[in-house]
Amino acid sequence: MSLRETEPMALDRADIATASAGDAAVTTPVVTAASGRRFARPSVASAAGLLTVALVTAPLLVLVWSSFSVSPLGLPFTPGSHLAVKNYTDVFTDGTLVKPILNTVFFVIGSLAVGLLISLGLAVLLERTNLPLRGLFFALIIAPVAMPQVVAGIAWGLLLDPQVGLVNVMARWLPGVSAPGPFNSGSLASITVVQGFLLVPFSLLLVAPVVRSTSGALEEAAHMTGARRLARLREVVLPLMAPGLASVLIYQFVTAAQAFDIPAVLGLENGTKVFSTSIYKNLNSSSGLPHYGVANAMSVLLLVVALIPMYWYYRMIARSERYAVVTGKSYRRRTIELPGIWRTVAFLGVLAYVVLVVLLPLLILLWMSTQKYYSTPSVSRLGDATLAAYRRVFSVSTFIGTLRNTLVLGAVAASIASAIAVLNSWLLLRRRSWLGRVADVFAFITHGIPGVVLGVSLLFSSLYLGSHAGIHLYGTMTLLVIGMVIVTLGVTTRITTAGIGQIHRNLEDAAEMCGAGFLSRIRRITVPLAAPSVANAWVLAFAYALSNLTLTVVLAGSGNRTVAVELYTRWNFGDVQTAAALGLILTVISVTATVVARSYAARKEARH
Amino acid sequence: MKAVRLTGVEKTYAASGNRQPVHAVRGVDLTIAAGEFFVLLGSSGSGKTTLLRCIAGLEETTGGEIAIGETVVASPRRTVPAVKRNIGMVFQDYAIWPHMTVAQNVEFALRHARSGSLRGDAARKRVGEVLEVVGLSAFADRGATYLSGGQQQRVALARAVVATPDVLLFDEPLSNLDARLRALMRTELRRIASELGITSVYVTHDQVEALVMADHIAVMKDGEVVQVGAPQDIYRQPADVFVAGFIGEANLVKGSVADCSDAQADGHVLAVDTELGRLWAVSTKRLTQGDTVTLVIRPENLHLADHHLTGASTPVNTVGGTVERATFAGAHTELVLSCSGVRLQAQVHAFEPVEVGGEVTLSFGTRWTAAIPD
Amino acid sequence: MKAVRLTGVEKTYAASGNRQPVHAVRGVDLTIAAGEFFVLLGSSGSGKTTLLRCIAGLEETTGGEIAIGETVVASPRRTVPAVKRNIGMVFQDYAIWPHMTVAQNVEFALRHARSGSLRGDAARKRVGEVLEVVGLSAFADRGATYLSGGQQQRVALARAVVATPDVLLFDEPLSNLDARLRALMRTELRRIASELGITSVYVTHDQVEALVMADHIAVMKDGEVVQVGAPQDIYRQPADVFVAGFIGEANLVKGSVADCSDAQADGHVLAVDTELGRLWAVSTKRLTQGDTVTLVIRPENLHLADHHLTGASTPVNTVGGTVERATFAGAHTELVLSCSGVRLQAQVHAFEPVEVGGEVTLSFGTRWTAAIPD
Amino acid sequence: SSSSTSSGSPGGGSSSTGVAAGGTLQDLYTAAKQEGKVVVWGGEDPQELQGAFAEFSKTYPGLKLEMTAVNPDEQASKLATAQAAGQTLPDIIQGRREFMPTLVQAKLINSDPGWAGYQVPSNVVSADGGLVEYKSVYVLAYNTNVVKDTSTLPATWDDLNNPQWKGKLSVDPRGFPFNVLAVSKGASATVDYVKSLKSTTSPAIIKGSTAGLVKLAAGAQAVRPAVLEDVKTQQGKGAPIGLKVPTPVLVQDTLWYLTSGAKDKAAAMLFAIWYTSANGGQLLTAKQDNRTNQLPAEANTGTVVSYDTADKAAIVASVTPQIASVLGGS
Ligand SMILES: Nc1ncnc2c1ncn2[C@@H]1O[C@H](COP(=O)(O)OP(=O)(O)OP(=O)(O)O)[C@@H](O)[C@H]1O
Ligand SMILES: Nc1ncnc2c1ncn2[C@@H]1O[C@H](COP(=O)(O)OP(=O)(O)OP(=O)(O)O)[C@@H](O)[C@H]1O
Ligand SMILES: [Mg+2]
Ligand SMILES: [Mg+2]
Repeated sequence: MSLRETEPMALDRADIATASAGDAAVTTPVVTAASGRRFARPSVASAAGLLTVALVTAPLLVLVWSSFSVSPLGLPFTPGSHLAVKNYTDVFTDGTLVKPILNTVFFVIGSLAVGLLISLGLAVLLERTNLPLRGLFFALIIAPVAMPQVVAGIAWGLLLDPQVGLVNVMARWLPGVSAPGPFNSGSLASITVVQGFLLVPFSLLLVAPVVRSTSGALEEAAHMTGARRLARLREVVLPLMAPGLASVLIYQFVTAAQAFDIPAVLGLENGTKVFSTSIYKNLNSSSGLPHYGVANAMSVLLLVVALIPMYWYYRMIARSERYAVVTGKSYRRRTIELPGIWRTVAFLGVLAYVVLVVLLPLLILLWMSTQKYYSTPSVSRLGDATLAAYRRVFSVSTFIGTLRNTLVLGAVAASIASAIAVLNSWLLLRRRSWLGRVADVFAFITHGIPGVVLGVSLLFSSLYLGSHAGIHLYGTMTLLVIGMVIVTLGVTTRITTAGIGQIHRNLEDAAEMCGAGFLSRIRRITVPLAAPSVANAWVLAFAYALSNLTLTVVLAGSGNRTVAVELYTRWNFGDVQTAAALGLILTVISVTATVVARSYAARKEARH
Repeated sequence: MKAVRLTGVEKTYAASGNRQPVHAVRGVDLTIAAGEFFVLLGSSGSGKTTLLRCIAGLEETTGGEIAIGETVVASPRRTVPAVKRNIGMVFQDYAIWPHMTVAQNVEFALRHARSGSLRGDAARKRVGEVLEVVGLSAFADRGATYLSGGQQQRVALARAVVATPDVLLFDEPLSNLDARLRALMRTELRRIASELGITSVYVTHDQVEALVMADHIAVMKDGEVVQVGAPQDIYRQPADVFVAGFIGEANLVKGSVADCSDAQADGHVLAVDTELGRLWAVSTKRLTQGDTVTLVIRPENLHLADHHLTGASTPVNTVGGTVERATFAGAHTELVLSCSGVRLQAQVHAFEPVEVGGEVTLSFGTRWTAAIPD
Repeated sequence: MKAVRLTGVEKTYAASGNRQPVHAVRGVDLTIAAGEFFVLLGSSGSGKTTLLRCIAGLEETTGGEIAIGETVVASPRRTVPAVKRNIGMVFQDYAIWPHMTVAQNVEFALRHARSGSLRGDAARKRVGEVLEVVGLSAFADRGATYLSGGQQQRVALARAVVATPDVLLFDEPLSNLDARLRALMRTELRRIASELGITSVYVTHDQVEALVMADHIAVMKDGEVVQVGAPQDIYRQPADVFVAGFIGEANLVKGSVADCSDAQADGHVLAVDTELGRLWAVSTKRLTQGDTVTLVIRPENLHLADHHLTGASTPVNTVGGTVERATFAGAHTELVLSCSGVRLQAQVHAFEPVEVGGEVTLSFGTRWTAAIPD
Repeated sequence: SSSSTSSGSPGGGSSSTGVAAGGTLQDLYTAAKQEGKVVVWGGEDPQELQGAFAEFSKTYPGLKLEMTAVNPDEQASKLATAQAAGQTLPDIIQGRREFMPTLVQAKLINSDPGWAGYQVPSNVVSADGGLVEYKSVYVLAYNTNVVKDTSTLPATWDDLNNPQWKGKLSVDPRGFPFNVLAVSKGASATVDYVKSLKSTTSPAIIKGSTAGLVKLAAGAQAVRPAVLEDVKTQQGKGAPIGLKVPTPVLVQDTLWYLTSGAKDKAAAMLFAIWYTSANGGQLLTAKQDNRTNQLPAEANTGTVVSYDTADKAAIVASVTPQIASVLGGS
């Protein structure tokens, strides 16, 4: 009897082995541990991983240490300080925290819902339909990434003020609506929605690739079964995008949980407090001395809460990569042809969003910067517009130096962060070493530490280094660069990991077989191929470094003034006009950088 | 089980950016009989997938008409969307939904079937039956990603047929599998399609796959159908040099007609003068003296002269040559020979004693030598 | 051009998570002679790629020793990293860098060559030469993505050989190409490898590819080498049932030895009693009466009885049977026959007049029937 | 920006290393030149401080200024932070009295640098060792478009607690100026007052003088307590803001303090003395920021309340967090 009959089974078994081999080989990161599999140990990448860990560990240690430190002055490291859990018991027994925590829950869930739903909708419209002007809309929608959050908060406060807010004034043109309101800038609902808006640009950047790369074939397969639109969406499309969306969700969950600027600028006015503003309260105590211990204990707790979904997040991305493998290579992106009327409706919807959410705050800034004192925008005041603030800005001899500092800070920090991110991603994806995963987690952790707290921790670290190791960083550009690198590592690593994950490993192996050393491979092969995502990472880090006020203000000394600090100072000394002008200048610089980098990235993408 | 009729089907992808419009399908007329297994064969970029997707309704035609049974599903006036056509489709990369089990994949299709959705026990029973047919009963509850390529392909098939579609479409379903599995699945797919009796349209660029599986083959080139016919007809009497070369290995020898007989069982017998001397061949058309033709001589029909030719009722061609290369290929040996300066390929049985550099005489039957008019 | 010697090479992927450790390569001993074309053949997951990557230095061995020429490149004590081994490699998906032109791809390899980097005019000249060899001179300045699969493969080859490596490795380089291009590139690759005279190790799961290209083949299974030999030897005298089935189509018939001759040119001639009656076969080993064996009868060696068997010096086996199915496959017709209840596959020339349901007598030569002791 | 109060008090006696216990300013200058520089943490607009230093250098050339901008209410924390981390401290800082007890206790501040030995007017020298840089008078700023009838404006701070201002008042969450009011009113009475004010008027809590005045000018609120000089600055730009000085007149001082281990003590003292002298820095600040260390004419409307003694400063220090927590600020 021929053995032929029994062969199918044998084959299937062999085949299953391949399926899993495929999984292991392509699926990459996170899942498989895998021993130091390669010897040509590229020490540069390991160094980057170690550097990441070190960069994050320093402020993290200070944070945790001081959360247990109790001292008469409320400061860690002072004579008379000792370790105790008092700060934590203080937090847990502080009844006034209940309301802020409940507010935070609402705020986080609400702003995530607003931010992610809008991003998802926009992503679908911009990536998958025949909507006109998609490219322009995309650039405009992500532009606010570059606006300092505090500035955005002030602009929104002025837009939504119940008495004189422009939005309210316009809303009152409708019959039956009268002052105050209808919107109240300080209400929990308002800060939630505004925070949601502020989450959109970055969410869109993260969601767009998910929406773009969901396999067309898998959707078409659902078409062919005769399933209706809703069933397809619910049972096929959304579950397929789930891992990708979940990772965005968790990332932005952390963003929202520690978001400080909007609740502080808008919420305080109405007495609406959230957890992060409560942390801030302890840092800027009215007794004049900060309660670092308590603030840090609260930050640690916040971090722990943020870390829980991170665990889930890592499992999720591991799984999503497995999904990605299955979708295969030859997919065609299905463009959803919107029927005429819906195309118009969608177009008007996106246009309205852009005008209301993107352009209005910018217009408010422009208005503030051209009026000697602020009044609600009106035609009658248009005649009083003056460019004096801009003249003033550029006439100050030190401004060019400050601007240069800022640009250098942005460029250097973005470059270093992107470089480390590329190496970290490489460690994670190619070496699959524990170091890669640890570095990835650490890079993410910085995202979970509220900016102020991180700033203070960094400050302590630098001062400590100064007094104990003779490395004087406080007040230098170097410290600011380090700070910005730390806060942007999480974002950049996410982006480069996604980008490098799409480059087949063989392309690097091929270079290795050509005798190219590790750095040559990274420089000549990996980075050029991942150029779009590296460019994205760079520009985000750049915009972030430019627009970040919290860290710059905390870490600024006389030697490292930046435009953001200048802005803060001008504002503090009542020079609203100049502060607004500076805010606008920062935004314009960042938007320009974003547009240039994205069009460069798009060109690259078109090429291969 | 319905027939599919295509009349002048066109599909042009509009120009975009600095890219010219692409005429992916140009005026295709085809009639696919109810219940048959029809293969679209063509090289990469010839428009096979596009045509198949037009039938599926995943792509909108830009001209012509497609009818399934009596229903016109695509015409300039009206297009029935894919979800409303009762068609099953198997994709090249299987397109199994990774977040469902095998059974759920199949059941999804059943639940949304155009022919009326089945649920509950009835659905479970039907899913069980179909998984039985494709031999996956044991895997019903396994996550769809934990399957081998061949198994995934069978899930895709089960999903496509579970709701008893009128037509079943395949887009290179086997091209991601390795050689042996491919051979196996070929037979499997064909068996299941026959058992179910569904009209099937199957896209491939592998000519052996086409020959082995098809009732009829349409050979496509640059968006057009260049020949339609049964496998043997296409193999033996290719319509042109392109088809001849595409459907199998072929030695092409040019020549001019010296004489042409009346039609016989195999067509017209020709005497053709070539570089190899006068050769005999058959042609479907009557040709006149002086016409230039290309002779198609398949390597497996070139025999070493002492070989006994069964069934050769017509004159036998013989040419002498030198063996330039002999490559053992298992089931046969591939020879490259030089005959009067013309390089010929031959496939001979591995036990034939051939020596590289040796002189041999080759013979090949008239019936097996097709003449294609230029 | 150096020899490659593997001694007891092991590669175990460490356990991770809830996953067992994988013993991908288990104690492989191989000697690959300088300048030869050596093929690693095995099914999916058999460890071919892993072994190849160990030779390349892309994977660290967990045991055993690899030497290239006189140099030990991998051993428990010392490992030479890939960038330091002078090895060229061609990948399954070509791995052409899409952001460079054809010439830049090749030049990159030259620039980093271990044998001393070349730059400027000298480099340009060398790149030109190599592109000439692979027939891509006209495409030097084309972006690497604007090439067809076959062309990309040739770029990959040019890149791998430009720095005159000691050894050239191929990992299923043709599996992404379509059938016709595959056949073409097979010859091309082999020609170029011969011309350059580089020791080559070639991984494939396609047995025809292996048979056609190899000087020697190592058949792998579950991380072990089960047989090494010249193509004909492996095809004719497979070491076991697995190899028999893997290296080509095979009818396997069990039986017990009734008689065994002394060694002759083809080995020992046996008389074997099977369900098909007494058959004659050859064996490399001497067997004694009563030993159970499996006979390997290749479909292409089964002939319709009136067929003349050239070179059949030993007794001829004949069996009667009924044709169950006949499938036209172009170069031949595939028959499925039922002989005394045993199902046999045969490949006959397409001009053989067979009818489904007809009775036929099949004959096959002793020399072509291998007996494998169980 | 923000700030401060009150009247001087006699300076203390002794001195510390390096600088003689007394002498002329020329002596101090001679010692300062040895030091070469002065390190300042100022709450000033850095540009203006630079301008002031340039002016200073006309009289006392050859010194260098190293300056960091630190708000007065952040001085204490930053100083403590820097000290905790072992960083070199500045020579001189700008601060307010309510923060000093802790800093003095922590030996960060020199509570008796020996101003008297250098003929500093006693009304400029504070009991806790500071030199009064400027006095801020709290006024009630109002939007002139919203409040048409100025007679409705409160004459006293108590009158502010009136339903008339419901939804029309904004206050700073950090508690001023009511913390100064506690000096005359008593701590618990003041806290009760703020509680009542909050429920009567539901004020908008806007942190920072700039943000508060911007919104006031825009008409978002009608009235807001603010320091006189900030209001004047806004008026200078043409903003529709008027001011009223309710009684009692609440005054807050902002002072220069020498740090304990000041490395450039002579230079620091010289600069502080120059800055607070009527014919030195005061000329400049009066012009630039409408502020000096003398009470302005607007303070003549009634009793002046300030916290120039340790006891009063302690009241302010203890009441501030209570008020802040009522208002929900930090
Ligand atoms: N969405 C599209 N837009 C523009 N051109 C397209 C599109 N899809 C396919 N084409 C073009 O249409 C032609 C036919 O493509 P099609 O995919 O139908 O070929 P195919 O025969 O299926 O090839 P393959 O064997 O490679 O799958 C090609 O030239 C291709 O580039
Ligand atoms: N990085 C890895 N980690 C763990 N196991 C692996 C890894 N790479 C391969 N394997 C396992 O090693 C075994 C051999 O894999 P390998 O890729 O060498 O097979 P192959 O013969 O090349 O198969 P194919 O023909 O599918 O390419 C498989 O069981 C596979 O699952
Ligand atoms: Mg196709
Ligand atoms: Mg492999």
